[in-house]
Amino acid sequence: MKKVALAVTLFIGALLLYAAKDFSVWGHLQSPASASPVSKHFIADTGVDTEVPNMVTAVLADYRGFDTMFETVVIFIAGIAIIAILRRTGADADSPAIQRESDVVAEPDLIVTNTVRLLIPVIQLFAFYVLAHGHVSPGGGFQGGVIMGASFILVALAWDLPKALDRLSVDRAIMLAGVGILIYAGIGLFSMLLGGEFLDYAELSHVLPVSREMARYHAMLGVEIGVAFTVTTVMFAIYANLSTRGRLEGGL
Amino acid sequence: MFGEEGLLNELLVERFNYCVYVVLLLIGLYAMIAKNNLIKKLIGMSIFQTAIILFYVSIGVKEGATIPIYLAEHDPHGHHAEHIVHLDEANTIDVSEENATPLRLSHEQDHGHHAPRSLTDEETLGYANPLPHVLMLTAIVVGVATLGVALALTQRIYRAYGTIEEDAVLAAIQAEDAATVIPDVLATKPKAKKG
Amino acid sequence: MTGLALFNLFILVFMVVAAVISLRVKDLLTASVVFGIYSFLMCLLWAEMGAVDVAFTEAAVGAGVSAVFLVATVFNVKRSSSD
Amino acid sequence: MSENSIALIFAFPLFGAVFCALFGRKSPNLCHPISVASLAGALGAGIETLRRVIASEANEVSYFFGGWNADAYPRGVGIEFRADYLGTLIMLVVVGVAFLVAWYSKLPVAEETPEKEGYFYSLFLLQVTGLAGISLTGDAFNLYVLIEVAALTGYGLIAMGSARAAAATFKYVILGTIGASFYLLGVGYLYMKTGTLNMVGIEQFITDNESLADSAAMQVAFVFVCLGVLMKMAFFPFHAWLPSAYFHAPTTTSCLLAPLVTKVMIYVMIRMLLTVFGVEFSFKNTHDDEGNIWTEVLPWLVVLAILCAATMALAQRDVKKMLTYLIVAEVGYMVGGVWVYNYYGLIGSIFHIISDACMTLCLFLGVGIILRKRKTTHFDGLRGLFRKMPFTMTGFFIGGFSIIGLPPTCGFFSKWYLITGGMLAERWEYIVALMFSTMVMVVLFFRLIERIHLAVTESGENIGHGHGDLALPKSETFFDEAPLSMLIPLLLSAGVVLVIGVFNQDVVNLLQDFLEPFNLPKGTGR
Repeated sequence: MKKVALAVTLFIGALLLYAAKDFSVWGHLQSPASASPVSKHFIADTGVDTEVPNMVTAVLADYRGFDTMFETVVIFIAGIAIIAILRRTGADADSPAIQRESDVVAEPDLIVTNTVRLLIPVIQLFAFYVLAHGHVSPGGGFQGGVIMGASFILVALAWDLPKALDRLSVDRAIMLAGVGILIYAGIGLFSMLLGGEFLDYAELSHVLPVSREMARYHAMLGVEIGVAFTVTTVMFAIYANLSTRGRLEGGL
Repeated sequence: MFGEEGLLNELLVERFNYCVYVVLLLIGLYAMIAKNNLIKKLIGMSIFQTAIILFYVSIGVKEGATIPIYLAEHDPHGHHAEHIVHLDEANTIDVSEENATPLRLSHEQDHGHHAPRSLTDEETLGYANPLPHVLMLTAIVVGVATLGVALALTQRIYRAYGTIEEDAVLAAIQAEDAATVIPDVLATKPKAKKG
Repeated sequence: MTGLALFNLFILVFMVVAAVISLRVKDLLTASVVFGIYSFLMCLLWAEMGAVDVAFTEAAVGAGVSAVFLVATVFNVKRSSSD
Repeated sequence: MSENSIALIFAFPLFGAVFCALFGRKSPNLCHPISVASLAGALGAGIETLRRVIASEANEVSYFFGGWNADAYPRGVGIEFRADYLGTLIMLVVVGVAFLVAWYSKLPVAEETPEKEGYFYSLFLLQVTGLAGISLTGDAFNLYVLIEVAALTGYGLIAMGSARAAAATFKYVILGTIGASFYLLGVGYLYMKTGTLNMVGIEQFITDNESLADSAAMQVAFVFVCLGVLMKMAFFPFHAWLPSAYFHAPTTTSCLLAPLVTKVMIYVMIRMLLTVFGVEFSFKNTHDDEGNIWTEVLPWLVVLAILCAATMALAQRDVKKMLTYLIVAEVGYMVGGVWVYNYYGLIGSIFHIISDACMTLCLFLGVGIILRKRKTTHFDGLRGLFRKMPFTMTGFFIGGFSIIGLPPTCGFFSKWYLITGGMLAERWEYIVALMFSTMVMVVLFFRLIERIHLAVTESGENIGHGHGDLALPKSETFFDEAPLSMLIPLLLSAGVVLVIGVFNQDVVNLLQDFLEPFNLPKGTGR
């Protein structure tokens, strides 16, 4: 196997280096990728089309919003697939070969829990900030969602999983993840029903008291919230399942 | 395009990022194929994917460009709104004059009705290309999703076979296959019918 | 060589080193943590290259959540690896 | 609403999947009706799309998500979905197959994956969303995202079964990720050289800049895209994951994945070759007079693939496992049909995607019923099945005859075009391989017929009444047909196999309209 792997690796490496001589110079301003009408349009007209200062957010949530919808769906799929793979049904018990040390039932450490108690509000506040401020600065629904999810994971790490599950059970997490997608796709569908194409947020200006551009701006915030819902809950659900081999009890 | 000795120089100095991306990609690929431990394979997989992301981000780099967020003077909601004169409701903007007299404040400026304008070609050169960044956000997400599912599979395999070494898992599977008896689903014993 | 290019070079070299270490070391927990370091270096590099959003995401996902997932799995399976 | 039919193809299964996940825990009985209904809606939207494509002047309909029209904005700013005859037909096959499988799935899902119905149907519908998206998307990166959607749902659907399935899936994850990442890398190189991700835009750029044909990066992009797609479709050296993954997967999963996943990836290859890189670049890009390395080498690989897979299929003693190897062989057929580089070969290849999806569906639905009745698909478990389940077995054998290539079925016509293409291109080795594997399939299915009708054991021992009499004992021949919810989809799929066979000319006409502009060689290719 090692020899096969080495041969494959060397072959691929040779191909990649062969192509490297054809690359445009590092950071060249007129390379086809940088000078193409598409990326020029993104840089020049994002402000006009959507009024969002952060071009990445605008491209992510509006121009290529369909991609991002499926990106959210991918996260959702990961959550569902992991639960489906790890959830135990009647017959499949652990292999006798596993001699896992009986679950360490350690008392939560005083210093750790108190520090975490102080940290979590800050983390969650920051998550909201990242989510809401994604139009103007780096960030957005996905990053905010991951940070939010991390705060739940932190609870599970500092105390134990049941304490975190009290706040957000796995079933509820998957439900909320579904709600996140419903928000995203729902905004898309709603703008379709208003007469545009799927995800054509500009049509929302028929129901919102704003211009077409600002309708895009606000709808983007809406879909980012949807993304954040899905990501937060799925990240936590994945952690909850992975850390306990699907039993959802005990700590790490 | 480049001389004989220029190639190495070019590869190592001007395209060092490209070279490192190739190296990381190969490290990841090798680990995915050759490593025996399932978790090592997955770490290799993540390295492999991040290498590709590094490549994409490298495409988006522009010499001397800033990050793809509008500077204050281009910001659709920023203070540029103050130095654009609204000639009429159709938002005609004299771009050539804007640089010459950047601070022509207009008194009837309404902050709710400012006009974001399209950037000139010259100005677009100042921002990095946002498209590869967007693509790679998606790719990172796909990467973590794949990693999560693969880790769940690893745990499932461990639960059933008690090991995460590939050869041991294969051996366990072969032993299981050898032990499987094909059940004769027909209740009747055919031989007995014969006489 | 400008300071930025030197910084770049520094990170690139360390990244390769981190990648190799995380794949060579036999203790999977160490491997996971070194993988987190690798991701963090990668995120620094991207931030330096102007891809702030990507860097932010990688910091949250690669160095944060991915590493936690790996650690969580390692705790639930064998900690040592044969290679 | 008609102008949004393309979006509805996705909206139906997407929302269906979310609802399945929402209600699956509380009321698992809702999931099956939701899936069937949403797929029926998608099928309706798909048929409407086909109608619009036929009615349109350019034989294609574009749909721009987010309203980023190509008229008002540069093409490629938003994400475009493009329905031409090729994509629309494949999409219809995907949605149609999924609809039949969803109908069929009520009992097997409840029995094989209890307590997980909600998750199962959710993944099932998202898989359909991904595959249907792949067949319509006009954006190279969006294609990657959708490939990953399909792949991740596939991992979940397969691994939901036994631990063996999980072990097989792990291999699939590794190979699938390498394949998808290679594709992504190829798209990266394409983007670097052309500056756009829109398929039309890329093709335009390549035709406008002839120097690109000699560019190393473009060639490497081509290699990586092809390599990635070949890996995803389980082409011969990369097929290791397929047989065991599909064999151990839950019944419904293998019924859905086996007919669709590999075929859709072949569609992706055709799409990339014809409408992204362009015929000129893909087939004629030669630096010397020797001809393109791909058109020279790949047909030989195809021959190897078909021969190996057919031989492996011959060695199996289990129907389901045998069918999984036949899939690998069929992949070889279709890849070969593309790479012999001939008009008829391509028609055959595309037509074979359609007919192979239908007949594989038919066979796997049949096998699913056998598995449910007999708890095994080993040859020994098949004895006397025809008397017990005459309708099931008839449906199953219609699929079998089609895969052999007997005339009234669609398999005959697609194979006919493949062979014509091979002959006109003078790729005799390909034809020999096709003939060989046809022979193997004849042997396999007649062996099955023997097992099912007569009282012989696997080793050929007579266990009937006496030496001359191979009839089964009475106790083994009572009528015991499959439940209607499983039988009707099977018979419908068998009907589709026959209908496509009878009306093959209509399908071929559509494909001819699609392929005509590409100026493929209609005579000898070398």
